[in-house]
Amino acid sequence: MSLSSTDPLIIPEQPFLKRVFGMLWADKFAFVAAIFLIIVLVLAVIGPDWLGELAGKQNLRGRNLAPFDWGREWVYWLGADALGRPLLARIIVAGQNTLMVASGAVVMSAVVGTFLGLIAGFSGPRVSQVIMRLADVIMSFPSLLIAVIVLFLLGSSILNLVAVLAITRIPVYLRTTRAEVLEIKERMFVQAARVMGASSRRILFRHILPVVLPTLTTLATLDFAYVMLAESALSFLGIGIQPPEITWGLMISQGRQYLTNAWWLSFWPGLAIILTTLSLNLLSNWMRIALDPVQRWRLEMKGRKNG
Amino acid sequence: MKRTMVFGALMAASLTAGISPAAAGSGPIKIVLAEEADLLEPCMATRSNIGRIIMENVSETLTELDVRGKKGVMPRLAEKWEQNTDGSWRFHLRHGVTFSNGTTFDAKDVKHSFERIMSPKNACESRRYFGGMNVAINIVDDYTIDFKVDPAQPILPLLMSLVTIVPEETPLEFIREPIGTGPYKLSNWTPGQQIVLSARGGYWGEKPQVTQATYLFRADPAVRAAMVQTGEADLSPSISQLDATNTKTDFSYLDSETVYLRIDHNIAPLNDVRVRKALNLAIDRQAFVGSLVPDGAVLATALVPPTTLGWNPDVKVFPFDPDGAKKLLAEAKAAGVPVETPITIIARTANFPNVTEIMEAIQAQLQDVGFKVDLKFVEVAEHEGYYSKPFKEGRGPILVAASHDNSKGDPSFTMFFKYASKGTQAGFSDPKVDDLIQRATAAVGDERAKLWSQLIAYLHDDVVADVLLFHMVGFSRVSERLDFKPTIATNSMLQLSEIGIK
Amino acid sequence: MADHLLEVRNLSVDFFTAAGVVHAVRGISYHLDRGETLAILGESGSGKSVSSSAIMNLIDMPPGHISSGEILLEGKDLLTMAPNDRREVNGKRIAMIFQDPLSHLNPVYTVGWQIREAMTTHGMAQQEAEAETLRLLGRVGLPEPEHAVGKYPHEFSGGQRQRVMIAMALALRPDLLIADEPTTALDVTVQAEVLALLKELQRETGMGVLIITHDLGVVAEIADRVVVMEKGVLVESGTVREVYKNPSHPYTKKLIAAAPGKGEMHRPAVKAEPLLVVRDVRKRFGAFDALKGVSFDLAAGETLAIVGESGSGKSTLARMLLRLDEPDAGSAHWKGRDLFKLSPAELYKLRRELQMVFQDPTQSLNPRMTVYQLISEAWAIHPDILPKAKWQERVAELLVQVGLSADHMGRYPHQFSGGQRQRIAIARALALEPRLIVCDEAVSALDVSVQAQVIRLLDQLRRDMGISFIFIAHDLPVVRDFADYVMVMRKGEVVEMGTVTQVFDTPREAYTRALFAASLDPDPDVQAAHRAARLERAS
Amino acid sequence: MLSFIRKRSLSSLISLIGLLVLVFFLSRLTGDPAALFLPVEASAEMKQQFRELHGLNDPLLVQFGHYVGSVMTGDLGESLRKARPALDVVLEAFIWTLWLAAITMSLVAVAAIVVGSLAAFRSGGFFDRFSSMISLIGASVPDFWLAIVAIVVFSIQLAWLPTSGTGSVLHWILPIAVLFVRPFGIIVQVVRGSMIGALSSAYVKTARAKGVKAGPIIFVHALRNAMLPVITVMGDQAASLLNGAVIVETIFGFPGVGKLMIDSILQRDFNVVLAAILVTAIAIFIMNVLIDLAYALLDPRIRH
Repeated sequence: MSLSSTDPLIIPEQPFLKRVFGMLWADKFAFVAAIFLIIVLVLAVIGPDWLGELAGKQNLRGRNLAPFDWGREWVYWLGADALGRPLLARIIVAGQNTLMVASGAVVMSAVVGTFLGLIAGFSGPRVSQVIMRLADVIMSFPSLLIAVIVLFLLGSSILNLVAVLAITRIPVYLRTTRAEVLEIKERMFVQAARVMGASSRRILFRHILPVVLPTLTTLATLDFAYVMLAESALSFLGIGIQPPEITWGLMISQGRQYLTNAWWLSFWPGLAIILTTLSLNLLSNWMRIALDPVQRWRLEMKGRKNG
Repeated sequence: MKRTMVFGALMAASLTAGISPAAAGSGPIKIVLAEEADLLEPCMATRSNIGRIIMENVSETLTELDVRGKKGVMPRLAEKWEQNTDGSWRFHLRHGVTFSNGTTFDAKDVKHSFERIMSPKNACESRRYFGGMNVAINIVDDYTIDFKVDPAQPILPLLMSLVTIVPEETPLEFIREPIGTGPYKLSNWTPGQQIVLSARGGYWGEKPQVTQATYLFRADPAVRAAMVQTGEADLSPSISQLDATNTKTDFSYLDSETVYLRIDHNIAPLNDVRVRKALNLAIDRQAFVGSLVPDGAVLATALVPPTTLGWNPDVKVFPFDPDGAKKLLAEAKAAGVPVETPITIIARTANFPNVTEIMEAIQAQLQDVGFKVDLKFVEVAEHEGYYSKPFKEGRGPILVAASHDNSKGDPSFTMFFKYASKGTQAGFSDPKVDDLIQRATAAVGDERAKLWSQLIAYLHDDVVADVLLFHMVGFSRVSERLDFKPTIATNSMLQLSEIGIK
Repeated sequence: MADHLLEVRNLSVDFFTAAGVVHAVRGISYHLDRGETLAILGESGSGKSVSSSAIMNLIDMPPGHISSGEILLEGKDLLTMAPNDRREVNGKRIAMIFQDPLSHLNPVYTVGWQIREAMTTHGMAQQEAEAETLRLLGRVGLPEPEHAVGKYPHEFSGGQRQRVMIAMALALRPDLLIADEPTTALDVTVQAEVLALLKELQRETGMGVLIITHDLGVVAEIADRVVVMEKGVLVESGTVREVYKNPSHPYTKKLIAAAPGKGEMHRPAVKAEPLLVVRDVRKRFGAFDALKGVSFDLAAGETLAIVGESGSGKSTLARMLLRLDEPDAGSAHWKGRDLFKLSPAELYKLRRELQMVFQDPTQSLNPRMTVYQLISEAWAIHPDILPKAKWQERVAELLVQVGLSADHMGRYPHQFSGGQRQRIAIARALALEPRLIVCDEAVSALDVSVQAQVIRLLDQLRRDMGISFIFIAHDLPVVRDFADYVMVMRKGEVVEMGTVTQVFDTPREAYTRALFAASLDPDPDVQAAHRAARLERAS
Repeated sequence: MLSFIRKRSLSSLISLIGLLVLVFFLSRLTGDPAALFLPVEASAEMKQQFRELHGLNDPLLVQFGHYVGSVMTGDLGESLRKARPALDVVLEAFIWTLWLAAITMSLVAVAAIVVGSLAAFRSGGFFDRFSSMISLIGASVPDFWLAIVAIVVFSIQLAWLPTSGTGSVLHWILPIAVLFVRPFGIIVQVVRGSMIGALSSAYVKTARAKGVKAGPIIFVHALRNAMLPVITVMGDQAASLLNGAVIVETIFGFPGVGKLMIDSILQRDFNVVLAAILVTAIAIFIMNVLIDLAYALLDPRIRH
């Protein structure tokens, strides 16, 4: 008895970008989040080239410079770290590594996990068993321990870090995808595709995957926070990213000992993590709706009304 | 049901712990340490996390190094000693000493203790001080014992300050309940939580003021400092410089850790002395002191601290001279030395306070004069792989940032390992160095001091063996109810009997 | 004037939805007295359930909004009552039963608990409620009430669950019972029983019954008066007979005309060479015998209707013909080759010739694909049918063929009504140019008027293109106008098979006759006669 | 039920064996414990002797054979560092972890369910926005940072709670509070999502039609139905707590298994690492079985 089926809707198709913008405008939180993320992304791309030198410029006489000294150069507005390097510049420069590690790990684990999950959900019991046992092994392997062992074996580099963080997160995607696939593959439209003679690959990637995708997107954005924090925890244990490379997690970990004398050292990078994850979450909530043709109208309506 | 019982027990424990007797002049204390003792094995007491707890508290040694005054090696379980004509050493043991298990201390215990250390059935680490020596032990009578060492060891009495004495019944394998002649005995050990030492009756020496010491373990320095501040502990031998803000409770002390960059002379461009000198000139050591390195730290001219025999006051710290460094580099370059080759600094995470910042700063300073420097942080095991021989084939030019601890008053514990051709951490091989080390090790008295001085100067000025940085300063926080000043030995040993209660 | 038991006056309810504000009901008024049964008749989207939701305070606000009107229960306006008083009315004075009892019963509590709760919520003591629960379960005809109270909803059959719902609703002897499509998901025979029970209970308690339905047959069977709704407006009201015999509004006329089972029956030509020969198909699911040996023949251009209630095995049979399930035994020869023994590659080729249209187009169309993608996927899978350049053109043709327009191509399924969606599903099946289409309850979920349209469409396709159909349904009248042959199934076996005239005019088996007797006729007079006959048989 | 547990045990056993084999070889590839047990000045002979003593000179496969052999007899070997049975070391630490995890998860469960349910009940409302903002922020704060701030505030500034260690009930408050934050943030979101679904379901409509009050509708009708996904996520969170809260244990000096595990791998104390993994894996297995039982308890449709 859904009311939306009363009349066929005629929604004039707008150019893609305009539509996206309209839908974003409709959700102010998501709009702000998107703008913030774009800024973060842009800074992450240009940051090291733009400010790399400045971020590394030491000044032992200006150690732990307090923030909000508007009289100084803008890069010092958030204060300076233990070597007198401008925190704002460092946060901008660190953004690149942070986002690279986090998105690298999230994308890698999501792709591998989803792929294995699709296979496990769709193939026979034997293959599924093997994959699920593999997931169990990783799941019951404490993630920090995997990280330590692998980083000891392979050495601590950004790539290895990405790999380690990805490995520990694979089961999450794997199990979610598999559970969803088991449910979705019984749905009528999948049966309909089979009746048409669609191959398993087609059914998996054209029919099942798009339905699972929103859930995975949400999961991935949540994981983004997790991965940034895990990276930070590894830095705390001294096995994460190693200086002179910087990430937000490493900055927090390094600034932690100054917490009582110079809170800003660990506070600003912490804030950067929080704001980024918050924005990602807001945006993913928006995306769930925007990606779903059934729900999309909510945003399009508001977008038009407001815009 | 079970849960309430456990909680009940916890409550009860906390209540009793909360009440501390106010008896002036004596009483229990709590000490918070950074690293838990995983063993309380006497023959491992030369390892600092173990030694800090049991060395001279539970397990005593024949001799003891005076670190507060300048008295040198002092008697402990040995009342006196002399060198026999054949070069062997005779120790006269103290009478009337008993172990905490009631048995009487005599020469057989000493012999057993020594043999136990040397036994291949365990992994006693004190053995390392007797590497390459043949020791024959002869019990003269119950309270007299001869050590004949080949080659002759002029500093055997000092070495004996590292040999903890256990009863002769002690098995060769590691034990978990140390029995010793010290003023304390182990009364409780809850792994992961605490170790409790209690003063025991029947100790041969003066009765200490501390009746009981509870050792707690917290990895985070801020937490350790906070615990003394809140009264949860009375003493933390090591806190962070940053937390040492209260002049009434926080004391700095030269902690015998010397920080340096070990240069691998085998690989170009580090095989060139101009380059090594340039490294030294490029670093503004003084700028670190009071910023990343605490005030009170001493710029190092040798790998051993100034309290060590033969330390050479004439050797001067390299000045901060970036132009000089650039010039030297230019010279070297003109002579065909590949100074452009990137040099890697290998440092160990959490090796010493502010290690990351210090290394980042050094990297920047070296880069300022034209070096290409990479910085790589590794964990303990990997660091050890870079630091000790055999070195990896195909390695590039490497500087290993390391910290070396010699609080024992004699350079012999340092020089052979770090500089002799066969030394496990030596980055070069120089016949003159080898010769000086050999002669100094065998020498005694002023001759010994002179040779060591000579070696130190030669290493610093001529070989430019490494980039010596600082003799570090540690900070301790001592509750105002205690009367205690940390010393250079506090890192490896914390004698409860030296702690007074106000 | 004495107050009516229930009077709805000038009620308007709006919803904020996709298309902006939808006026779900606009200024409707009706009333109901004790002992009376009023039916609200309408198709999906007519707003027929909205007023009852408003009565029960079940409208979520927002997105809902009551913009005008009052709902008087014995003269007191429910809409202006304090929330707590309003809540006290629910369950105690007005109770409600719903269409799909499985989802409307809480799956994780026993039915006993749920019935008890209806009473304890309104202050009855636990023990008293327990005793009353047993009595109620017995009263609604559930076997072994003592045993039943401890069971969970999923352990009952559909009809039994609706009985539980009724017991729960009647627990506090309400003055008014609202029944929202109470029998829609039930088999015809069960439907008749449930409606009879409702009538009986109404006689016993004297309550007013407000029944909401899309089915003229239900109205004819149970209601005294009827109001007809279309697009939120009340278009006609009167006694059931008046409205049926003498509809004044064109919509009502259309609705009555669309009721199935009145047209000319097919008279199939002489049996042609069979296209599909099915022999002795068997299937077990665990201990359950789903199919116990089914055989039939089907020729080109013929329609075979398979009729049976739930559990008869009709859908299992369809799924096996399309190899969605594997049979345990038997054969199905398609143009001489056994479908059950085809290799995957052979099967892939054969898929073009055998297609299926599913019951619920909402579920059988991938919600994330546009109409164009949905239909053209057929050619993506079988690229030799049509070059990509021609897809657009052909999709447009197909859409027109099934009665939609070409510019619907870029839209998503949810933007269409149920009937339109089913047309899309049919267009998709046609894209492969099949020889046989299996329709599994393809019109069951559709409104009557739409049902008629879709069946006309199928019939036309058969005539124009010579496609054969296997048409699966649970309701006999639906297949009457369309089938050449009818096969009645029950519990995995074929009960009766014959041409449509044979089965409809001279049913041989008792079960077939029972099915006919249970299916409701939209004509209240015919239905009254049926009822009388049934009562006679029962006594 | 029994046969179900048996089947589960078997498949878990396979995973467990796989895990142990993996850890055995991987950890041994990370380096030589002798170099870490002995000081840098120790001679090659001493290191050799140490390896000899602990059988580390044998080829890896031989070592593995020995290990399997002794595990079969229930002996998980001795800790290299602590000179005592590895299993004792691990069990001692695990008890603490178990308590910490159990108490934290219980509190998280109660709090997350209440907050998540209320947020779902008025979804989109102020409380909903507020609680999801707070829980998200909570879930994105590094725990070591939180731990130190908590100590500074509650132990030093306010002097309400002891800084660290064990001993009284008070000692548990800060570690639990710090551990609480992240799982709470995650589970609140899951509860909220699941409850929104449950609250819009048909049976809730029935309950409203019966006149049931809001409280019972949320916490009796909807909650039990919404619990299945919540329990799954709670299981995952509990598992990661059982694997040890390394950082919280390190900072608060809590003698749990997480720190033990990391310390042991840092020191290459392989037997302890393996024993720790074995013990936690078994605990997690038991927990998973309990979760399955909880499923069946909550939802009669799952009971067979």
